Amino acid sequence: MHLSESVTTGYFFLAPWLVFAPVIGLLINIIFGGRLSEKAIGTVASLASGASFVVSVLLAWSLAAGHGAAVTVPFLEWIHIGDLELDWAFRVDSLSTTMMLVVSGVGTLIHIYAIGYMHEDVRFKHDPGRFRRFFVFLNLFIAMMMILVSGDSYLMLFVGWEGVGLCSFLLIGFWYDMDTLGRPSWANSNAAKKAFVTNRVGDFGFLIAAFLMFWAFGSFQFDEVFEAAHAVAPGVIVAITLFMLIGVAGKSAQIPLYVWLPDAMAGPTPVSALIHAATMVTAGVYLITRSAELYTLVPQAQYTVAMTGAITALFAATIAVGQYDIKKVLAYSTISQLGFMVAAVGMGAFVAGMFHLVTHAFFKALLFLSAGSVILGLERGHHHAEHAHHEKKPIGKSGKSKAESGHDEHEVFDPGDMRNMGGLRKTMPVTFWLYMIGTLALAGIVPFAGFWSKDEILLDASRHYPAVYILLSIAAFFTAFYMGRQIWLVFFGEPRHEAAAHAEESKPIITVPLMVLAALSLLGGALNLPFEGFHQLGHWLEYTLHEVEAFPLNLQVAGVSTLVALFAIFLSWLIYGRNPLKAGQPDPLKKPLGFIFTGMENKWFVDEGYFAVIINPFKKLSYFLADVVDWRFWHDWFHETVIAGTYNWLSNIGLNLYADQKGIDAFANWLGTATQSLSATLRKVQTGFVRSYALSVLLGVVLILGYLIVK
Amino acid sequence: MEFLLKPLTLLTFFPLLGVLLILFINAEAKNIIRWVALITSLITFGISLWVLAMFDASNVNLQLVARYDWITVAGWNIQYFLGIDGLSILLVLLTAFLTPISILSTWTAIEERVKDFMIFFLLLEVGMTGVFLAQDLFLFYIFWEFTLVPMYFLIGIWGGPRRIYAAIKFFLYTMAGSILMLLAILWLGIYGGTFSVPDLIAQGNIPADIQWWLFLAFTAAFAIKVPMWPLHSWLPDAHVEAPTAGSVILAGVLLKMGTYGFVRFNLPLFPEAAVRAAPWIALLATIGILYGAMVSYAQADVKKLVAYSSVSHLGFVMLGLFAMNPQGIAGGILQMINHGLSTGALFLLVGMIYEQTHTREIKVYGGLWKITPVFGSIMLIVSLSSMGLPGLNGFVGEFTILLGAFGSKAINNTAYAIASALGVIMAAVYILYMFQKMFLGPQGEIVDEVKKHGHGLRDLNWREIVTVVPLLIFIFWIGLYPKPFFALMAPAVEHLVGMLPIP
Amino acid sequence: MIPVEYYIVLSAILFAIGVAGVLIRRNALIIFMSIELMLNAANLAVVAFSSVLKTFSGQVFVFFVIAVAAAEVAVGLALIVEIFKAKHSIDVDQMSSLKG
Amino acid sequence: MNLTPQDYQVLTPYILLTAWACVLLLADLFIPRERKSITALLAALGLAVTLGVTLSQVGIEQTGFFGMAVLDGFSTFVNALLLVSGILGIAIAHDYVKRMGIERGEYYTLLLFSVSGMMLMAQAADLIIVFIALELLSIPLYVLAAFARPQLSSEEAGMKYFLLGAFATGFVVYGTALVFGATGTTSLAGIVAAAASPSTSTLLLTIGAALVLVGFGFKVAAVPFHMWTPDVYQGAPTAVTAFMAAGAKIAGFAALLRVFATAFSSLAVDMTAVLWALAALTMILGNVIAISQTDIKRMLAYSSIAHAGYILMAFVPYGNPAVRDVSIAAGLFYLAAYAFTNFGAWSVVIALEKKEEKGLAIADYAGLGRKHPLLAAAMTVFMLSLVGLPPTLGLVGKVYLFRAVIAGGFTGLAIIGVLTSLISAYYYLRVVVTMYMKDGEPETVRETWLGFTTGLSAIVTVVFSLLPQSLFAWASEAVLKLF
Repeated sequence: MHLSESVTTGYFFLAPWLVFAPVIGLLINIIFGGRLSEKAIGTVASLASGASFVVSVLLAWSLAAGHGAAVTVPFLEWIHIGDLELDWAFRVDSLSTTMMLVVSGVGTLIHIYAIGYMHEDVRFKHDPGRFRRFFVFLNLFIAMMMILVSGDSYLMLFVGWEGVGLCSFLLIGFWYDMDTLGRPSWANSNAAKKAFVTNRVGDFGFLIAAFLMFWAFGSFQFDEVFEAAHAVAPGVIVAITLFMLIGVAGKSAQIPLYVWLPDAMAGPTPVSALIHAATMVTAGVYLITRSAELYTLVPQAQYTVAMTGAITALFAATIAVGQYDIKKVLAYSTISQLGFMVAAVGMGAFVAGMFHLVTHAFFKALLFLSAGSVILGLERGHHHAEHAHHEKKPIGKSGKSKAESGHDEHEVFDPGDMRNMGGLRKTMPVTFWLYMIGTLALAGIVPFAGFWSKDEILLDASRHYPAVYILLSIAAFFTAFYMGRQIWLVFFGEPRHEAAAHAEESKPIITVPLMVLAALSLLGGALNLPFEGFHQLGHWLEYTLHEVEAFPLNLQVAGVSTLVALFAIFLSWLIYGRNPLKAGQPDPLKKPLGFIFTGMENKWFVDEGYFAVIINPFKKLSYFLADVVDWRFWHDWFHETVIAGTYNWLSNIGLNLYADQKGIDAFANWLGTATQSLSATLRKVQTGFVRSYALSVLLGVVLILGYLIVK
Repeated sequence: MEFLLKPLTLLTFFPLLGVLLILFINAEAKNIIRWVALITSLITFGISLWVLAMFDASNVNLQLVARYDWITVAGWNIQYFLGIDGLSILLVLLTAFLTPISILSTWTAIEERVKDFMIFFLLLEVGMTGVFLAQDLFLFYIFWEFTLVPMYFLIGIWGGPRRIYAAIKFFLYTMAGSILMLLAILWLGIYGGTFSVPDLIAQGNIPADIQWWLFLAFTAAFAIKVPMWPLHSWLPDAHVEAPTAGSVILAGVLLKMGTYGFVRFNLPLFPEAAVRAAPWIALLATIGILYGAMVSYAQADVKKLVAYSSVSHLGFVMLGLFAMNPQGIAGGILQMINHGLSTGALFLLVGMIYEQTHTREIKVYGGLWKITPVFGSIMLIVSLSSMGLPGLNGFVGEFTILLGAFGSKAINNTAYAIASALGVIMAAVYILYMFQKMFLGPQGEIVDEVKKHGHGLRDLNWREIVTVVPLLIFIFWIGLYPKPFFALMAPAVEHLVGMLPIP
Repeated sequence: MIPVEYYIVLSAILFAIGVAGVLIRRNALIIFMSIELMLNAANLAVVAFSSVLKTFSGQVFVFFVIAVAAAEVAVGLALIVEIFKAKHSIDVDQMSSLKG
Repeated sequence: MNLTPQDYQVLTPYILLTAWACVLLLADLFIPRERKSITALLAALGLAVTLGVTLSQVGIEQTGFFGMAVLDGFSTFVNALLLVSGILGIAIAHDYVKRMGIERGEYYTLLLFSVSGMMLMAQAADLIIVFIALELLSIPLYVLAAFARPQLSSEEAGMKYFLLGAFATGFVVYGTALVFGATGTTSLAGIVAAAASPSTSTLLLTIGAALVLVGFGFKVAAVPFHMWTPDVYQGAPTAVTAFMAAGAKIAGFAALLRVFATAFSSLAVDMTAVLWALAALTMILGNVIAISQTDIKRMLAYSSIAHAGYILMAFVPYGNPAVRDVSIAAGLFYLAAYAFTNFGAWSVVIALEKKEEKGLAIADYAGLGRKHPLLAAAMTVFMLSLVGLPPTLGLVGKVYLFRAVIAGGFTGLAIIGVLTSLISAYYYLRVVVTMYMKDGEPETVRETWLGFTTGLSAIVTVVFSLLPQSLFAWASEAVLKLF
């Protein structure tokens, strides 16, 4: 396939509206948002995102009608200088439309959910501008994500890549003046900054890859790059792909750059679902898939990618086991699942990776949003409990707002801590069932979506990469285990906190989108069933990826993975389900696993390690450079003492001692000792001023004559 | 009279008309003076747009030339020679653009000696425009040195507590470099028989060793002005002490005079020497990028932070210029504009908050976004532009520079570009640090402090918004659609690259 | 006839004595006399040269020098008198209020 | 041996001025004490008339009085400059002497005599005339320096100037004697002719030339012959100082130029090194010591020493025929630039000076920018000109000088030159800083002629920097006709 011909048929001309729709939405909200109601703001944003989805569907339809031939929709000439020609063009092919559909589809659902969530979230009701801000950011995110997936060149992809990083920063730090519990703190903004900076580290890798690409291939445009790639030394391509891997590690939270993602849970829950589970973090997977033609040229790079993914999958899964925060568990789970995807695309199983990307978007969004529903329920429960509490002893506290008095009197209540939950299946039945669907999908139980996609990955690994297969299988075991643990801790047993006891089910605006997602999680597997005649996603992506291996279901692999999952769930029941956790009781695994559990609990101290090895030294070096080197040494000492000091020294001689006087006197003294007979007389020079001036004249004469005669 | 009606002459000297007018206005009529200055600078900006309209980007030669013999006796061959081409047009526009903005920013910030201030400011504009337009080395030198004087007063009279120290330091440092350049200019004038830059370029054939010395002499002047590491020591002082408008112009335009000098003079006049020096300049630029970024991060004073960030940003510009390929040089020139816009805007914004709080210490701020949402949002955009976010102007410049440097045959070492790309990460570190500590997080102590003395912090008023919005427009414009900007300079840049004997 | 070198050497010695006098003596009057000595040393040299070279221009010069020196004396003495009136001393070392 | 009208034409301006001065000396006796302005006016008139005569002689080239005096472009240029200096010297002094209570008619007469001596110096073509001119210009200055008697500092200044001046004259005379001994003539043309003959004792000639150089070095305040300068400049009445700084320097350099460029051109190889060292030393020492000065008069004195160094640079390549013309023209131009700047700066000093040597500290200038913006602006222009920054004559002059020096191949000296101007920026700027950036309540006087001097100097300093063509042309033509 060469440069895609511009097709005039179909709805391709709509491609720019992928981006413009949300941009218009956010502009409306910026300009008129101050006068619109919360609902209106949310509706505008959701419509904008929905419009994007409609465009995506139309594009997909047009594409299918054109037999999947990729189409490039030129839009704007961007940077033209020398032989660098960068254009902003939209690329519509099966791969990008898949991403568009996921992003705008899941995105729209989350927009709708967020209208309810942001309204319900009583913790933050004091901020009247939150709706406008939130939906502006959310629309911006959709726009950026669309740029990312629809870009026709690596550079446009990078534009979106950084743009979503920005949105991630803005949304993680949405409650920027507090921590996750609503106390005034730097915590949330630190988390946001951490995400941005870590992403930038990854972007650095991407940038270098882009530079290499340009100087090796002379272009950033996908087709041109792939075409030129065959003629280039593999060493260069290895370098490109590995630098790209750094970018992937940053965006898709892989070792060693995953550390920002758990902290990103500081953002509102819809954000965690949309950005930090379903869409943005999968951009790395998309990037590798997009670069399939580069990666397949260099197996050594593929192997590195696969191993990175597999190790991340396992590593993050172990940490998830030791977490207490409902969203943190999901966060590590996301890292782990991203590891699965990266491993898959690393192995060359691009369809499997994309498949898992899609199903994961469904069920992880579902899980996060359900977790948000749980948190809201708990919040409401806490609210009720507080209320009741107050009614019992209303002594003079009535004047204070509840939130404030809550801070004053109690230890701060954490609605996300699973140790405060328990027994929620009774109080929040809808959420419970939705959560169950998500869990089963994630754990990989037949016939939920996760089963099919994960199985495809494992199958591919078992064929070509045994090490990856083993790692991923263990990771799958942990996945099922920590999800089981979560279910038991959250929904079963007895409430461990007043709030859990008073928890309340969420409203339909929250639960209805969840149901849609639940349905998708249940049925998403149908996208690419591993049976002859199916493999629809595979065929769809084949338009873009050319050679796609499609394996039939392998009962051995599928059986093993199902058994492993079931065993893990059983194990979790043994530990957490049979004897539900009591309030205040430590985790039952803590004792038997000892320091291992401590490690899991503390995320294997990776953050601390980074602080010790990178961040603190960087800070120290910064302060050293700024204070000691630049200021005290260079600014003060060198410029003040040496340069200005010399100045002053010279002038002081002038001031105090009269420079030429001193010079001449010194010279006179020297002359005096040199010629004994004259010394006595000449020393008297020092007594008289006019005469020393005359002496100066004489010295001049002597020197000049001396020079002229001697020469 | 024809001389006076040349567009470039008009553009350069029009502010003098404002100066004359102001001279006859009573010093107490502050508002009239402000309006006269503002309108003068706006008309100047209008003239610059007129010049732009007449400019033909596809022509690589000097255009709209105003060339008259000036001093042509006793072996002198000095000309009044103004001209504009793709290398300078953007900077000229930037100068004309930033001046009214800076004047507007002083509306309430400068209450003392408004008359003097405006006079100096307009004089400064004359000097700066002249620097970018002069095509005769002697004329250039006159404008170059002339800019020192008004800026010196702006810092020294309206600056902060250590203003005199800063002003003198600024003056002496920049002069220290430029006097060496003067000698080199004289040498060129003597041996080339002319001071006209195009003629000198056409003559060429300066022996390699002499080229090297001349190159160094010019570099001394420009490198101090830029300032390149390690000659940056005057910058934090000057920036911290200068009044807001002074900082804006200093960062926005005056520093560009240095980088512009490299493009206009060092590269075409001494091509062999420039190629020879490229790896060394690249080394210094890279050190400057990383060093500036690190040192910025450790600052407690927000103006100082921005000042050091300039060291880092201008390191990028230098790296691009000495990449000596179209990407690098065009990126470098565009980055000059970008830096002028974003750092100018940063200084403006910092000045706006300083006007209310009278402190530049970062740690007393915090949580301002909530109290002043408009201010916070604009600050965010400007910060992002400064750290090179795609879609905003900073990225376009930095990316093309790094791309150019990476594949540069003159530098011939990808390590510089890679190390400089690390600077992009560090930019995020220090900019986000600043933004977070001032605008995010819990409310800082300054909020209550200000409340004690009056109404508490207010958000931007209309005048302030009008001041920064033009900058924002360009920040977005260049970021989203830089093509017209590149188109203006591309032919000239490629012509310049063609002149360089790159191995 | 005495060779011209003798005159020259003598004039040089006289000149040196004059210079030394200026440097060593503190009395303004004596310093002034030393200066006169320097001038006259020059005169001597000129006259000597003039006689050797058989030209008159040198002698003209001497007359001028003598005349001008006289004028100088007039001014110089007046100054010295003024100073003496004010300070009751003509020690040049006491004239050192201006310095630095 | 008959004098023709042509001979008189050569010295017309000089004769006219001297005669005018003699008449004025007598006329002054009849002018009442409280109306000495008339004397000043008459003196200025004399200078102006002479200036007219001088300017009418532009283009005429003659020698007269048997080759002892010449009239050429060079002398016309210098004389015009000297006469303007004289007029400015009177303008600056007119109100000052009244204010300081030292108004006496002799002041103006002495000034006229001094100017006539300076003019003669520029026209001298014989060492005898040089000597006479030297004394004629010096003796009135000795008196003028002590003019503020019985104020002790003034008397001290006069005394020092007199003793050291006479001392230096001794060297000139002795040098002349040796030159005469070596060549058998005192005429400059004769010396050139004799120097070419192998029988001439080069050693004697060289020593003689060196001693003459010392005398001129003293007059122009070159290091190490400069030590009288700060004391005398400080002690003398400020108006005298201003005149002295400009006039004596111009005359000294004019003579130095003529004598060395014509008579001693054969010694160029040796002298170049000496002049190089003198120029370098003078620039360095003058500027460095100036940094520490707190008294404006002393500071300007050192500045004047430093500028002597810059002008000396123009003489360094005098033996190189290729650049000699340019460099001497540069020197002349710089002298003109310096003269105007100098008068301007001193006029501001006078505006601030009060009785009993008050108001002379640099600190006394605090707040001037606010209280008297025009005066401060003018002072800023002068300071910038002294540093050598645009838009002032100082820059153009320096550029001209450095160009000559570089063209002569003395890049090292040029580097010293620019570096020392950098140093000088520091102390000149301090004045500006004090005026604009420190608060104070300076008191100034408003005097018509003083203001005239300040304004004229400022305008000339700025305008001629932008339109230096005519002055350039004149200076270089002046030189072309010298040889």
